[in-house]
Amino acid sequence: MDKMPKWADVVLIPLISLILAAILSALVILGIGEDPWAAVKLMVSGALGSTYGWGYTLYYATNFMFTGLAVAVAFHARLFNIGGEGQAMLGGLGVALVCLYIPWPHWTLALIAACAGAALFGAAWAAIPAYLQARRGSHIVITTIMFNFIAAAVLNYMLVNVMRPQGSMDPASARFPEAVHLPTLHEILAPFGIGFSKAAPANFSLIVAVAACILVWALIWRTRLGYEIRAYGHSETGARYAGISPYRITMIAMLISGGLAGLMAINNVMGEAERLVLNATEGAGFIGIAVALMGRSHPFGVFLAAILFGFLYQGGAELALWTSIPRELIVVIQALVILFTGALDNMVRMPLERLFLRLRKGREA
Amino acid sequence: MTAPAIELKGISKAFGPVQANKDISISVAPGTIHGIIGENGAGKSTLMSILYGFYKADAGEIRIHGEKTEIPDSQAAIAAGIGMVFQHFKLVENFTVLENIILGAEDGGLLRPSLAKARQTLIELEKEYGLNVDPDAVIEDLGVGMQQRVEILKALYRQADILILDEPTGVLTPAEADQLFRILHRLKEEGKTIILITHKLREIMEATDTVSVMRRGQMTATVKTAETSPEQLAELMVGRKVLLRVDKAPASPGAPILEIEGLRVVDEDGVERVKGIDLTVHAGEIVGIAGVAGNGQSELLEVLGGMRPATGTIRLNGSPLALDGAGADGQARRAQRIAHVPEDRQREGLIMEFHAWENVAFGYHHDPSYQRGPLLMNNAALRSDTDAKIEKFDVRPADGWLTAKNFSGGNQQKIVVAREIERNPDLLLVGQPTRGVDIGAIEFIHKQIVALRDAGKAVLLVSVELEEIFSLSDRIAVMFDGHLMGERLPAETDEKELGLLMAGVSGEAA
Amino acid sequence: MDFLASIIPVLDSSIRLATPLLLACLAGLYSERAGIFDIGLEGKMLAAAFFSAALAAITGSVWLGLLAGIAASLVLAALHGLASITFRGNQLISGVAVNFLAAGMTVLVAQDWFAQGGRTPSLMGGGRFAPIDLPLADAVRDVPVLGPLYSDLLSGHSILVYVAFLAVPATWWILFRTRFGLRLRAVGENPAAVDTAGVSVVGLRYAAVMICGLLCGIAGAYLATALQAGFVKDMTAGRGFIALAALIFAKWRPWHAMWACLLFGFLQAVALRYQNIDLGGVVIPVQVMDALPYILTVVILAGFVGKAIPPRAGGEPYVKER
Amino acid sequence: EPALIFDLGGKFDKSFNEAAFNGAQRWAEETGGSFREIELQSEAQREQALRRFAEAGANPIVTMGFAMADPLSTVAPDYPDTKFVVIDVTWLDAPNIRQVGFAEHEGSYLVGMLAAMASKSGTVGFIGGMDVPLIRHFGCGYAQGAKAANPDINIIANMTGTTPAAWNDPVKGSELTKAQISQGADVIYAAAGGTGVGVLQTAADEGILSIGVDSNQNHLHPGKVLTSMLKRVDVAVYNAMKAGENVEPGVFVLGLAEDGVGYAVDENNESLITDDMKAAAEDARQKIIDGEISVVSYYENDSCPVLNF
Ligand SMILES: Nc1ncnc2c1ncn2[C@@H]1O[C@H](COP(=O)(O)OP(=O)(O)OP(=O)(O)O)[C@@H](O)[C@H]1O
Ligand SMILES: Nc1ncnc2c1ncn2[C@@H]1O[C@H](COP(=O)(O)OP(=O)(O)OP(=O)(O)O)[C@@H](O)[C@H]1O
Ligand SMILES: [Mg+2]
Ligand SMILES: [Mg+2]
Repeated sequence: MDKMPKWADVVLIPLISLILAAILSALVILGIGEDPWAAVKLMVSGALGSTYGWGYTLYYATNFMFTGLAVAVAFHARLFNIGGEGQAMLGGLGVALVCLYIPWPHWTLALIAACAGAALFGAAWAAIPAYLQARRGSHIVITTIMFNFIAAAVLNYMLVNVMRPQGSMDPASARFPEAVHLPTLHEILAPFGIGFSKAAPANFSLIVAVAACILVWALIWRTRLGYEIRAYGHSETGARYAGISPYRITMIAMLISGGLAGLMAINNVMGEAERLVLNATEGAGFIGIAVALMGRSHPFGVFLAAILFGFLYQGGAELALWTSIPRELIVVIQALVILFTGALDNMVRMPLERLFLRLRKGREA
Repeated sequence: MTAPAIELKGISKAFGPVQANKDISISVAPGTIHGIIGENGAGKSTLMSILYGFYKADAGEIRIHGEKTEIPDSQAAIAAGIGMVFQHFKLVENFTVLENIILGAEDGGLLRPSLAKARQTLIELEKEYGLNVDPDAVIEDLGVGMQQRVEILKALYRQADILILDEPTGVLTPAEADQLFRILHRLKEEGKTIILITHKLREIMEATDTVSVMRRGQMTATVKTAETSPEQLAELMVGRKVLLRVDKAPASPGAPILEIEGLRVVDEDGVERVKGIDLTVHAGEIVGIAGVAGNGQSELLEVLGGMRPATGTIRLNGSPLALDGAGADGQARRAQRIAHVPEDRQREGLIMEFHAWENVAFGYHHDPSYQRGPLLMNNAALRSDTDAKIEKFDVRPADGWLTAKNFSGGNQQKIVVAREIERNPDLLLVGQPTRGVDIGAIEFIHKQIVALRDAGKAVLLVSVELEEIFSLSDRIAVMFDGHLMGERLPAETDEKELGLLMAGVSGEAA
Repeated sequence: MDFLASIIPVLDSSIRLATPLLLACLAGLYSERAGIFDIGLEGKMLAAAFFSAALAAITGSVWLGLLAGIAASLVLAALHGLASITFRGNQLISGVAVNFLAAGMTVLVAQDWFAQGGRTPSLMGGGRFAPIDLPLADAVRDVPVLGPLYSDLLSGHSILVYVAFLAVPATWWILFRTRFGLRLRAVGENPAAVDTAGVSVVGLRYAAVMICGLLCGIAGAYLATALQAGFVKDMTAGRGFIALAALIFAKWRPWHAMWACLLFGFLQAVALRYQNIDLGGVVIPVQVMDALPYILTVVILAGFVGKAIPPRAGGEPYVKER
Repeated sequence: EPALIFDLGGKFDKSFNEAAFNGAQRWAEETGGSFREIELQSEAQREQALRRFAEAGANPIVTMGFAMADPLSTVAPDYPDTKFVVIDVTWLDAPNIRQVGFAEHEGSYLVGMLAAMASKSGTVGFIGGMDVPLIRHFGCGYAQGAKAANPDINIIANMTGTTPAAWNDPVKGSELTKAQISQGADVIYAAAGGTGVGVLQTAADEGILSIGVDSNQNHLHPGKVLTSMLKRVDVAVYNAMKAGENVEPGVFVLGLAEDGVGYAVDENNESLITDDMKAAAEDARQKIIDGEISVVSYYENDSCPVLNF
């Protein structure tokens, strides 16, 4: 018998955890001598009050959907991929190579190739930790963290020594040609007569991200591979019994995970910056962890959580712009969300379970 | 009259929705050996763990030598003179015997004097009870019998005068078990009180003074051993008359289905578990493998089921099976018409978080009838198949949407057995088919296995329950230390002979 | 002699850079030996770095700074304990949260207190740990080989460096020669054994986690008040992770931890000093040197240097009742 | 309302960005006006900050550092009515950008002379921030000045790194300082933004002299900082804000003649700079302005006549 109904587990617990995180965040804002209510208002108006704000919110959300899905897919195989950051960096490299060194007649073709490049590079970066976990039992958490650092060094080397245009001082690649420019929401919506801020970076990648959510959902709950991934995630000995190769699933799940993280690059590198810069990922790989935790590793949950974090991110940027509250406030909020939804889960769950048990006993009596 | 050594009154304990102990009262006289029997999951271990302060009771009180005693933790239990040897040993594997013995009972902050004192005490205990172990051996290098001695020494070192042993003989050979009982009698003569949990009625009859029976979390009876019989105890245990024999016609073996030659298995740690065995199973025959747990039977079954690599030769219907690499996994075995009811349904046979209908495909998820296109699963087909199996095997509750963990052990096992037997395999591998299953389900499952045999299929059965081996098998092989000690026909042998074989005493010498 | 003169400054720098790694590594050793994995070393160090620098800047006393740093680290350690011991949460996730919390809070508080863009004012005089000269350092300097080794390499570090290196034998002694150590190791291997022996698993694990907090606190204070003169944002720069790597490399043993940290310190010292290293025509780019500790860790984890087996109960919350 | 975007080193780097802040602050105090500001945390934020301020109607928008060149070149055309000001960029082509560069090699030449004259060991050091032509430009001027004062001088040069993180890495600055000291340097010039804080600190700790950059850093360690190479970013920012929306676009390079660069003498370092030294430096200053001494710019052919990096 379950201790409590499924809806409580899926909806109630994250919700309560989120509320706790919000309360603590408000206390933090109070603590630094600011007005939480005013801060919230500023964040809401900055992130949701205009198509410009929405454009940024959705742009960030797109990043987080990719990295959140990446973490979620690995979670289903009980693999904790902390390497989204590095995989996304390498994805950026893949996108830049595709966009810079191949002449594309049209952005649609370029996008397909860039997706392939991003996913390939991201997956490749996940492949070594995956292999080491599957074959040598090296803890994937540590190896993926290490690979984040190594990815930063690789990107650094590529930008400084290889891709930096002659005479440029920035460690950044050349600007991508006009032909690979992805339509922004402004350009997509204009034909329908919907006005959308021209300056906001949300772009066609958002559609790719939503498609990725749907595909991942189908993968996990509708395909045979998803069945195997979930089975392996729940029980490794069970998988061995059923003839599901742990090696194969670990590799495939991590390659998909890395590929998804890498795909983020079509948004931030191809869609927004249109060149490759250092630290283009801006920690989105780590935020993916919080997004996946909040979303309970379900693509729909990831979608909602990504939008929430997109809002936090854009709202936080606005706060930093118009008040003296540093942008790090959102790092704190993020930390609290991870803490409450991820690590202190049981603090909420234990009393709730007792409550539901008591309710049931009462009903039975 | 002296006060009872232990008196429990109205003990209740729930694990979430599971009521493990319900209002249990029991009283144990000092200087006696008190047995507790009951089916799996009856709540025996829970009750003893409460007495030892490992769990906290929801209600009830404990009296030790007549005095009401609070036992909030094991510290308090130890102080009250209670020692316990758990069903699953609580030893630190990479510590030495000595370190394990002093853990929690050190004198002072520095180790050196404690270790010296323990070494001295150990020598004395060894003299007194013949419990010899090397104090400097590392636990993981010791056999289970030795490890159990360490557990007993741990209790004695803490000067326990009440000793609880939870299923101590499950992992012992009959000879080791005999020695254990000799030690227990010595302890009893010294005036110590002993509580012995076991499944084996014979041990109860031989060793105990009084015996209590538990069923479904409740204490159903306490009787003097001298005034009862095994039949009566069995009835008390399950609540109705038990027929332990299975009705079955004599076997009519056909062609050999499974032929094993020179099979060797080396496990992950590099230890050789199966040391070259030869065995043949014919069509229409059930071969049972008896043996104390940990003598290589599990590994044998896992090799056949494609769960681990091996060397040697295995032929199925005359053609060799791959024993390593690509063609040697569970998928390949299923394709070769080998079905496998694994020993541990919860860790292997089922995914506890999956719906019943998802579990019905488990292992057979590549089956074409469960597919829709090259990638997708045909969930609708799967669900209707599940409903059919639930009906045929009388799985309760009859709801395919429940997750596996929401079924009781017996019904979980029925799902696994239904899945495997309904495949109508050429060879059925069965490990511990009735472990933790209630008697009604046992009869049902046994019947299904026999029916498969009667349909001309080969069955290889591994069980640690000698009774089960006797009642199902057409031929019995005994495994000891990775070797097959010999084969017997059930009609031509008895528990005593098998017990010797299980202890490694070969047939000729016996 | 010439070689000595050129290598001593590099080794000297290795010792300085190894010190925070060593303190954090020993911190992790206590925690992980007790079965609590801790990828939040980084965050605890960072918080300690900030609060030690902040208090030292405000009060002018580095010792008060040190205490504040330790206190901050202890608070985060207690949080990790609460999540992973009391509420049996996922230790990795809790560690990630601690890292984020520290990264955000330090800057937030720094900005609130000092309004200098997330850093503290530079520390002066008594606000910093000064180097101390070992006895006779000047007298023996002219003794060949040993003289410079003693006076230039061993002498002249801040007190916290000596604390870190003394913590190595102390840790060894505590773990392998005391009752507390025995129990601590046992609880990381098989908590049920400790529990049934009548010792509190929760108490032991909290003790280990708090010792971890203490050592991380010293490590952070060292960074901000001895190695540098003040806090800057993200100043731990991945040292917590390298310490973790060193811990695995050392297979959770104190003496090995010291050598591992010295190796990583040496690698950092070399990478700091030389931009591109020219090895007979082959130029090793600085990025390779920067990434070397991480690459090395992966190689070690891959088992090419022998398999590292963590404490058996590590990472698993101790759950008696399902 | 004007806006100011700091580069990654941060507002309080005691050097480049702080100079800009001081200029803006002075403008705010004098006029009673207020300005928007943001410290960038990452490359990816540059464009967002530019656009956000432009959208919000800030004018002019003052930005710091060469890394703003690329984002500016895409954002500026989108906001033709907004004026942008960029420091350390001189190569863009847009009608609404004021680009201000400095003749850093000239100022560095003078502090190079002072360093060589103050050095007793005959070895002086240079620690750059991110290894880019701009910083080599600093180092090259410094080396030429040092050689001019003492042809036998030995010059050691190191760069902190190859990425913007090099602007803010005091630990590495400190280690490089120690390394240079062990090689005999007794005056070290730090052209490294926030990293320089570590250089100056360690130099002071180890009892040698250091030279600050951009802002006047003499006060950081009174009596231990020989001088600072002033780059009047503060003046440039002040002037831009004062001109407001009417700030004149175009390319401007400020050198010794315009007082755009120089060296600092105040009560903190008076005792360190002897009259002889001062006289020599002033003499050279005049000669550079008059064109009698020509300081070679690293940019001319991407190399330095007297120093190999
Ligand atoms: N869907 C999920 N939701 C929440 N936590 C998860 C999920 N999947 C995995 N985790 C947690 O992530 C952690 C890391 O998983 P991982 O499989 O890498 O570790 P592990 O299997 O415990 O370690 P090892 O592989 O060394 O045995 C685990 O502790 C697991 O509990
Ligand atoms: N730690 C626990 N958490 C939750 N449920 C438990 C726990 N321990 C036991 N149970 C449940 O309590 C019931 C009684 O279990 P217990 O182990 O006491 O049985 P037992 O009589 O010792 O059985 P066995 O003969 O298999 O040892 C079972 O349903 C079991 O699943
Ligand atoms: Mg795993
Ligand atoms: Mg039991």
